[in-house]
Amino acid sequence: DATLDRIKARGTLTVGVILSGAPFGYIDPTSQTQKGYNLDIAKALADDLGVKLETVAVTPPNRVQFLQQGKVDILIANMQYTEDRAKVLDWVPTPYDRSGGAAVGRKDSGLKDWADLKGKPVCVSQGSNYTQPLIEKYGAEVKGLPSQPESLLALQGGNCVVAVHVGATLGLLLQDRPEDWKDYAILFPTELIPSDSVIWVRKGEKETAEALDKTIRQLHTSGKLLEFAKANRLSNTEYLEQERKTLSASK
Amino acid sequence: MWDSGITSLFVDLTNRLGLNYEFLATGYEAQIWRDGFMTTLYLIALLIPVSLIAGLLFAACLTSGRLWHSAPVRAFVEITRNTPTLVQLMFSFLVLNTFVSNLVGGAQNNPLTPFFWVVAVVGLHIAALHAEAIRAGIEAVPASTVEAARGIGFSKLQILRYVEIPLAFRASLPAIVNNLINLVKLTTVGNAIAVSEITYASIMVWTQRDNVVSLMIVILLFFSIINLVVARVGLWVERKLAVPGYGL
Amino acid sequence: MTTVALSEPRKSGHLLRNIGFAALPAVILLWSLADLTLGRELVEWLPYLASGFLMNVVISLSAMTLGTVVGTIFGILQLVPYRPARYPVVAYVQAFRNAPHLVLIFATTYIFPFEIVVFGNYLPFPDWLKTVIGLAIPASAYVAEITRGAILSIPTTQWEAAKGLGFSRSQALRWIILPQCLRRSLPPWMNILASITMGTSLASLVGVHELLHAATDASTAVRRLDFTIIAYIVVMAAFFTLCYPIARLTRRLEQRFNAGPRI
Amino acid sequence: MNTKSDDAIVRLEDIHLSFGQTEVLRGIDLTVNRGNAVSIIGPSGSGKSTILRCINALVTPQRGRITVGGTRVDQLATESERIALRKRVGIVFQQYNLFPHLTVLDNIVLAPTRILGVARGEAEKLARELLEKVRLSEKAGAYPGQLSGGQQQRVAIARALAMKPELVLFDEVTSALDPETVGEVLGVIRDLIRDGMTSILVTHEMRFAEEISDTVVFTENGRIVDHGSPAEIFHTFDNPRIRQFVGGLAGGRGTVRTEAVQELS
Amino acid sequence: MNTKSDDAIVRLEDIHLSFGQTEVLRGIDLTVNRGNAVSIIGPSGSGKSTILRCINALVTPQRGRITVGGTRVDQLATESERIALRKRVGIVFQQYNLFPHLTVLDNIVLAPTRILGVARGEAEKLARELLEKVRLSEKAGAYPGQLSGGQQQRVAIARALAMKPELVLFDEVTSALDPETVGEVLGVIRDLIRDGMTSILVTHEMRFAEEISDTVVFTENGRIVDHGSPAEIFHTFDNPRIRQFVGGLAGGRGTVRTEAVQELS
Ligand SMILES: Nc1ncnc2c1ncn2[C@@H]1O[C@H](COP(=O)(O)OP(=O)(O)OP(=O)(O)O)[C@@H](O)[C@H]1O
Ligand SMILES: Nc1ncnc2c1ncn2[C@@H]1O[C@H](COP(=O)(O)OP(=O)(O)OP(=O)(O)O)[C@@H](O)[C@H]1O
Ligand SMILES: [Mg+2]
Ligand SMILES: [Mg+2]
Repeated sequence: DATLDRIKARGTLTVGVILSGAPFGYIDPTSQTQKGYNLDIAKALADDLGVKLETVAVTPPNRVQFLQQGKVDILIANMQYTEDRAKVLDWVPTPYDRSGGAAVGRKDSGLKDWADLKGKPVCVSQGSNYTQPLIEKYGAEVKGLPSQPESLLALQGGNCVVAVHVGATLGLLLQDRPEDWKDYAILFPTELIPSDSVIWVRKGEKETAEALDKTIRQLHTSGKLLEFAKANRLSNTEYLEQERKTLSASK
Repeated sequence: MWDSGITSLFVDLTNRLGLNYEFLATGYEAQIWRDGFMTTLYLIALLIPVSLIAGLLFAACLTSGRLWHSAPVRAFVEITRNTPTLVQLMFSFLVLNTFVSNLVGGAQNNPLTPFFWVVAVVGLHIAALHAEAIRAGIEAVPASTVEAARGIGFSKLQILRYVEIPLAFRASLPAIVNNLINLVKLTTVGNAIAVSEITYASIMVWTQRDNVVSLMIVILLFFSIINLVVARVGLWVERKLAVPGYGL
Repeated sequence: MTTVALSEPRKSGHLLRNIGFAALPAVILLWSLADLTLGRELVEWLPYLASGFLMNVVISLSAMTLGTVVGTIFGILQLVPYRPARYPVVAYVQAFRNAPHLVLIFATTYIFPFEIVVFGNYLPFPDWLKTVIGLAIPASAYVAEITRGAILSIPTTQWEAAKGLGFSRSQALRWIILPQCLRRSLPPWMNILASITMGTSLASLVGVHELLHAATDASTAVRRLDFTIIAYIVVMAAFFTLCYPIARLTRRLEQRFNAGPRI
Repeated sequence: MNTKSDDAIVRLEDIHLSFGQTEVLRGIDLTVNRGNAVSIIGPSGSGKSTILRCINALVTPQRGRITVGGTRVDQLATESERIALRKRVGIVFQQYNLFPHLTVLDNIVLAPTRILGVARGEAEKLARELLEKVRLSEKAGAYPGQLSGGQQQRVAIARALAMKPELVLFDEVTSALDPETVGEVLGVIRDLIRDGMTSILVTHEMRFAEEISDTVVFTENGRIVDHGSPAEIFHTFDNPRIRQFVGGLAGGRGTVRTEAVQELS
Repeated sequence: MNTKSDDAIVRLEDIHLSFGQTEVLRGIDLTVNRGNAVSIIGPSGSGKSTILRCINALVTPQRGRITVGGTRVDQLATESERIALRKRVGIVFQQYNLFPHLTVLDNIVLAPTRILGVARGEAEKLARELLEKVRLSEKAGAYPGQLSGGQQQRVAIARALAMKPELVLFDEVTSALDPETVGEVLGVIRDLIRDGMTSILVTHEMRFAEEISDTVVFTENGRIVDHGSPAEIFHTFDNPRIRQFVGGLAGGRGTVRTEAVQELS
């Protein structure tokens, strides 16, 4: 359909990626290029389609806009599958990761579970899909900051009891910068709405989704995804390993 | 506040114009959005007196003729006028606030909220502009009028209180009203630190619903009306204070 | 006596201003030297930040150019005697003079398409260009007001003299009135320039790669709290170094025009 | 009433003009012959400036005929026709009205180059000649703000002459000047008139009007109440009103001015 | 040099004052007795205003003694001491005296209520009496901008009197006025002096100085070059400089002013 034709006609695949931090997406200072797990997937998809890759940095507030306007062809932007999103967009059925939100907070905060957040200030990125469950399910008082660094600074400044972001990012952060974060920990054992990270396309672009789905499956079975994940130090690769097994088996 | 019947009628009617206000019929988004208006109004209502009082203080320091009063204010005025308010706000909220927390022995003791920081940064920024306007007004008071007051036996403070400030205020009123209009516009930067004013609330809504145009129309109208009111009130005060034969 | 009292702080104020000008860069330098690992990170990121700041300058200059051209025309239109031409312009100026810059930037970024079709060709319409328009709109409204005020402030005798020499209305405007407006409106125009330049940082909130956004990118990648802080100071220093001289120059011009014998 | 002659360059016949309710001109008849100088004197508000502005098509009368060198000024319909007329009729006002953003030279050169399309070099040559004539050669590069009132007024005259007009109108060109500089401006005008320039002057300088005019016209209340040679107007005093007017002025500032005038002659 | 008397209310002895490099007063000696009126005349820049400002402690001389009713003005150390002095010595300046944002009544009432702590009602009663004295009763509610220069100056005098000063200083109070309104202001001052008010006047109105002064002082270049009774100063002309000065003024605007003065007497 339209998108797939255009990608082929132009010879480029335009991917919206989010630079919310390692391991998914960030800027490498020395080469000043975008790096991360999402970027690796994007590259693999473009290679498979036989076109060049073009990436556009998106933010949670503008990513859906960009996709719907056609500024990007697909989104690989830490966007989990939700029913609300499925109403307005189409998606690639096979997920490339599964993740949920983790809450980082002070070790001495005494918070044990998501339910403890009731009435407490919680920092997220603006447009994060954790907003709705945090408000509606747990009754937290959500504060959306422009992006993750601001959210984390706000946490350290004491403006919220926890900051909720994608688990893998937080895990890696705490691991890499123990000095800055020695009083902090991932507080809850469970992840918030653990759901499948999928690639999103415009509504009605079924063919594009199917074409990409094939590639993603291949990446799973060939072990490429797992490889990318390891290269980018994704903390939790359980899902990927399992997916690789099931997909290989079904083949 | 909004009767559900009216809401759905409104949503229906606007839908026919191609506008999307469906979120008004739902739960937390509608709530956030409505609260956004109130927060903006509350911010403005708080900021106007704060900026005026701080502006007066700054102006007093600037015109005191004492270096240790005027120099810090001068420095502040220059910095606040020549760096983006957005950056000031993020810096204050994310950096200064942390210092404060450390000073008072932990974040839990820190009473300063994002709301406070918006009021502080925007308020002081506009106060700096007020101060410049008032200073210009004070300098425009004829030296001989001041000397006449001195000759009668007024003290420096009394001259400031009874002669210079009333005259300077009148002279600088148009500039002050202009600053207040800027103040109203500046409240929108609050969204960067999660103060749930109207733009923040709208971002929360449109990131989920792709109804930017619909929300934008309302926001633009909203600010136009507020600023119309501010300008009108300013004009009214100007007329009220107008003295025959003085100034414009 | 008052004059004697006034001249004193002015002299020391001058010194103070020049010290103040170097204060922010000095903080950055000292801190970087005190913590060399931080300094190294900063140096590594400086080219990236500079590329971001270039975007601020580009946006600001483009928006001012566009805003000045449109605003001057609108300022003139606000004074034409034909209502159908005047009223829409007056409405435009009033509406956008009062609209927050941020809202206009959001509006233009989200409402305009990402590309436009011209004779079947797809021309990209990048975000920074949308921001240019978002800032050019209020700039044009301010410039229109300045232009209108400046034209009105030219004594009617100048129009009369031009007419007496045989100039038509538009010739008089072009050769006699507007050149005089130029000097009068230069200081307020420069105030707008500064305000728009500072407004460019708002573009970070819609994801344009400008300085503040670059600083956020850097902070995200470095993941050091002290780096995030110093990045903010760098951002402030950059804007200050750009805007402060403009502000000083503006004030100098204002004083000269107020004191000067001509105009 | 007026001397009708074929050599007439300006002819006003029964001009009536009102601004809203106020009748400013109530039937003006006036003829000016080529090479002549006509002075208009009269009390303030009597319509002197308005007569000049009618001749230059800056205002249009409600009734009457105005002919300037064959053109029916009252019938000019479009702005461009009026502009064409103004190129032929120079006017100098009480407030010197120089363009403050241009040098003296540029003030003079602007109109010829922009309106007549004269080449810059040629226009400058003429401008320098005119500056010589008004004795301001050394001020070519100065800005109006750097000149005295009298100097500015002389530049304004040069600027009007640069369009090579057939006729120049002077509207109280010395009223806004300080007494010391009145003489120099009048001296310049005297030279121009002696060189044969056709001109109409509104002035309060009685001695000057007497000296240089071929005809003097006395206006009051929008009417020309008397006219004739300077000798008739200033020395016969048939009209008690004129006696009073001229006497009053002579007693007041007239004395000071006369000295200034004589100094230069 | 000065008549020393125990009734002296003001005594200046060898006052020297410089602003930066410029020596403005170079040894002034002056005595004013209670109930007397002293006029200071002299060319512009000769230090007349500065003398008044010294007496009122608005400036402090570098050398010399100033005594005002027992107070050593030159030795006042704090601003509050100087303010205490100023309550006893009224001063009226040439221009911009009144507070433009207050009505005439409020202008007069402000100082007594705010500085002396007089009750508002009482202060208003006094203010109305004073307005009567300066013949402006009907203007109590007007703003300064609505008054003529002469009326403003009379209000300024009333305002100075509202503090019930022992002494009033007038610094060229009529210099900024148009000729018509000079007379009314001088008339008010004349009445005050006839009622026994002690005053020092700097003025250019020679006839007026002659008429109302007990002593006239002529200053030049920061020195008092002559002093004496009006008759001595104005008619003897020992000093050729004074003759020239007084003659020059009388020939110019003096004539007009005199008429205005006489009109009111
Ligand atoms: N544009 C105008 N609109 C209304 N009234 C006008 C206008 N121009 C002139 N008048 C009135 O017309 C009358 C004559 O004006 P005019 O300027 O011709 O008088 P004048 O003889 O030149 O007086 P003066 O010696 O003061 O210049 C005056 O009463 C003036 O107020
Ligand atoms: N604050 C000041 N700083 C510097 N010089 C001053 C100041 N005030 C007055 N002077 C100078 O002192 C000299 C005397 O001034 P003063 O006002 O006493 O003269 P004056 O006799 O009142 O003149 P005038 O008749 O013009 O008012 C003048 O040369 C004046 O320039
Ligand atoms: Mg006239
Ligand atoms: Mg003086």
